[in-house]
Amino acid sequence: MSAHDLAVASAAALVLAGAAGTALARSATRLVLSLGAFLLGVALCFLALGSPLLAAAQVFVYIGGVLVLVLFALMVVGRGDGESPRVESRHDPGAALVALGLFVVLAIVTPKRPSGIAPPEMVSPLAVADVLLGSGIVAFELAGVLLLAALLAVLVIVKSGGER
Amino acid sequence: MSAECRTVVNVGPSHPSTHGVCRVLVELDGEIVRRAEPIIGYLHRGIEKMAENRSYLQVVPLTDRLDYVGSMYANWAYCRAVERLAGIRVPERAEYIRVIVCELQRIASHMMSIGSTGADTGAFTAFMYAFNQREQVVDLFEALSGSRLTYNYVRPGGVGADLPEGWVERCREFVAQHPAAMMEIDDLLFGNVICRARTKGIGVLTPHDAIGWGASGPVARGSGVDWDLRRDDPYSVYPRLDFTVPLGERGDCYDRGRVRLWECVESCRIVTQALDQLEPGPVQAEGLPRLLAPRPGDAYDHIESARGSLGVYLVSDGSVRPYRMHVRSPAFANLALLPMLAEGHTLSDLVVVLGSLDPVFGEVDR
Amino acid sequence: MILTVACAGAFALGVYAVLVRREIIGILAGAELMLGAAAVQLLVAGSGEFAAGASSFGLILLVVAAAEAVVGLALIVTAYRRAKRSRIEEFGEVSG
Amino acid sequence: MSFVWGLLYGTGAVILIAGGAVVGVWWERKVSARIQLRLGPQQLGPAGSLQMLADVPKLLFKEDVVPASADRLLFRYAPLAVFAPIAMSLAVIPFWAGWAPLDSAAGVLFFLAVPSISVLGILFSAWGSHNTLATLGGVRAAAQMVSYEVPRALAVLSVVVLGGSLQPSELMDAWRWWWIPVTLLGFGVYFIASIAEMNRGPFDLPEAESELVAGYFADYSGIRWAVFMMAEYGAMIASALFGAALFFGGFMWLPGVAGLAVHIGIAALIITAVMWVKWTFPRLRQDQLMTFCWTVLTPLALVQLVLAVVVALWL
Repeated sequence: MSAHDLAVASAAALVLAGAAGTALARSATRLVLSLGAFLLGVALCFLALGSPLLAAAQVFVYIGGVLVLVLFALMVVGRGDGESPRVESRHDPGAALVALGLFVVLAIVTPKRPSGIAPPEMVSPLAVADVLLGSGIVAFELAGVLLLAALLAVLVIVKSGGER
Repeated sequence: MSAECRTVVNVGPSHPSTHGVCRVLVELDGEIVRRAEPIIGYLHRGIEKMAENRSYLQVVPLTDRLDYVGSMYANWAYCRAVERLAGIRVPERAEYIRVIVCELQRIASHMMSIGSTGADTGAFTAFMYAFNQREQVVDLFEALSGSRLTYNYVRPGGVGADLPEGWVERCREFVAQHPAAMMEIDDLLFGNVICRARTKGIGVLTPHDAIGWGASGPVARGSGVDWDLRRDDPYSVYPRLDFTVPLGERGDCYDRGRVRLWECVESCRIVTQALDQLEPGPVQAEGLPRLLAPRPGDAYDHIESARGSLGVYLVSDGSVRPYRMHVRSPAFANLALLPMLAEGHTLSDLVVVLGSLDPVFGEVDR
Repeated sequence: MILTVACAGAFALGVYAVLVRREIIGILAGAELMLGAAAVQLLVAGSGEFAAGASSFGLILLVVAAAEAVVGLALIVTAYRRAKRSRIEEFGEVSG
Repeated sequence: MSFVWGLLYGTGAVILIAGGAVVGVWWERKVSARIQLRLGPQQLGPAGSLQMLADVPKLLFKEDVVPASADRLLFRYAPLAVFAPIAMSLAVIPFWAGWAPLDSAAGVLFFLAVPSISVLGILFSAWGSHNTLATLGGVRAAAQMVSYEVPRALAVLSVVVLGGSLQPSELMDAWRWWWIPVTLLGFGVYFIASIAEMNRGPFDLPEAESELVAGYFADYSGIRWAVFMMAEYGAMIASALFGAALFFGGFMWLPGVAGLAVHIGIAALIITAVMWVKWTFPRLRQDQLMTFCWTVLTPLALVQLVLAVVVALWL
């Protein structure tokens, strides 16, 4: 088992453990910690798959941004009694069955890469830029429009909430 | 909105910006103060009651502990009440010395207030500059009375001791450099764009409210209420001295701070004139008995302290101890404005508003 | 191989969280799980000659997911400020 | 092998930050004293330079108090979560021609991304303290640090546009002296936004001592408090070194060790300026802070970016 395999395995373990914690945790604290572990695991996966750009972006946007906002929202929503807010679940065998089935199907049908091959080539940010500004220009622009729409949506939501 | 999410925060009793031991119970909606209620009494020592068990002279050190940032004022207000009660005439030199020390005290007290405006907004350097000036005044007082905070200097019938040798020159030196230092602090603090943004339009007190709530001193004058006991109910030798009463326009924290600043400059003018007019002579009324026992009756007298109209009411039953003493504390009346002024501002502004009211809790709680 | 299985697991757990969570933040976290797992799987599938394309599309996925999360959080906080509740079934009663 | 190298690097970074914090605290005390008509420490060693030798053991031996109602897990490890990302961010700073400890293809992005994890640590400590003032400080920190990342990233991006690479070593190879006037505005934005990112005055609202006592670390004492302080000085050192390299060329002026000395010298000047600002300006209010970020700093950063793009295209 090479160092690369070890890195991939630990990233996968982090992803799985984080996901399990996020889905099952009872206290908001543990939920956020697990979500953080999951997001960090995803970033490590990106790194192991040869895309440091995507890994850094993942850390920047998710851990530094989205996760902070989740914590922020929890602090706003959960304060008052001061306790770490509970995040209740209504566990349901049907839902568990659906999820399990989905897992089996996904694990079978999704394309895999044979393990044990050499670490992939690093994808340089320049190559990504070529794709984004070349054949992917439409998607790139659409993403920009989407971000703008999201920004406006948030402003509208917050403003309409403030007036009442 | 019925279901606002409010957070209750205790600012104090032990908190860096309460300027003593006060607790402000604050209800916050996010950062916005919805209600701020000062809870006082943490420094209550029963000074008014203690005064009933001491001779008239022994009460003077108690009055030191009222406004511990400006002990001279409480000394003087109390002594004036005693003198009125017992019909004592104070020698002229003593009156001049009283005016000089009290104007110096105004500078010292305002330096504390202006410095803490800096500290409250996070500009600790302005605090240091202000305290540099305050220390020089305190040094002068130390040479005069032997102590740096509670002077016990103004006594019924005069002052505790004559000016020591060389004191007048030191005092002149101080008042000569002080206005320039004030300009520097003004530039450093109120000239700063962030400080202006933090104090302008914050905690606006209308002249109507200022009068209605019994505000006095720089707090009232910051709102443009032209009221100064030194001019409007002249006492001591103030009628012989030329000075102006600085006024604010908008009644916000900025104006209150600026009024204090200009009062310091005016105080320098007063001290210079008083030093010029100072004649040799006795500093204690002659023939005063060790134990004063005024005829039964009551007396009230007030002076303009650094915080406003400071009054002392005394009742005598003919014995050697006051039957009753009551202090009309300007800081107490000014502090009552806090809930009104802070509401709707942020938590950071609450601290600035509290600082601009310049409460001293020794005097508020008594 | 390992990554694919882990991603499938994370995705399924995300679906489960969305189905059973009652707190909106929990549901949002579940959606994040699905998106993250999908992004990793995208990179796994697109290795080799498509690597740059996969990375680019992963970046766009990241942007979309972040926008989704931010709008969701804004909704949560606003709804909470308005109604002081954050559990999903309580929103049936809110009007306007 | 890379594992050993990583361990070595990590130890080096911690030692560098700890040493830098010790020197930095002494220097800050001297600088602030000069600004405030004081003398500062002067008893221990020449000009009080050994004062920190007395202060460090004091911090180490202080009782490590954990409030009874605190979330122990979060409270205990939050300082590390604040410190570790900042130590990691030192890895991509180019100290030498063609060399940075971790010369990643996305190194510049790494430097912007990794320290933002420390916001999480701040939020954890605020939440874990179970203290209203700390929570307020944490909320302020979150809003502030997420916002100021935007102009900071944009400012750095203008240098990246000129250099055409996200890799620190390549970027420094491409560096030319005339970038300084072109990116001067960007440096201003970077400087201000970095001060906000490291929570120092006039942007120290999360720990504003006049209203929040000490904000998110109000309940900390001893070594855990010291870790927070080290994180603050670490952030200052990292930002200054990175800014000195990107905006002022760092080691490019002289070859070899002399170049490194120039790099550190420029960084020291930047750190001194940060202290100067802190001890001169009052603190902003939360709404003013956000308004300043979005209506002044971000547009300025965008102007700088456009300028850099125009220059890069014109070349």
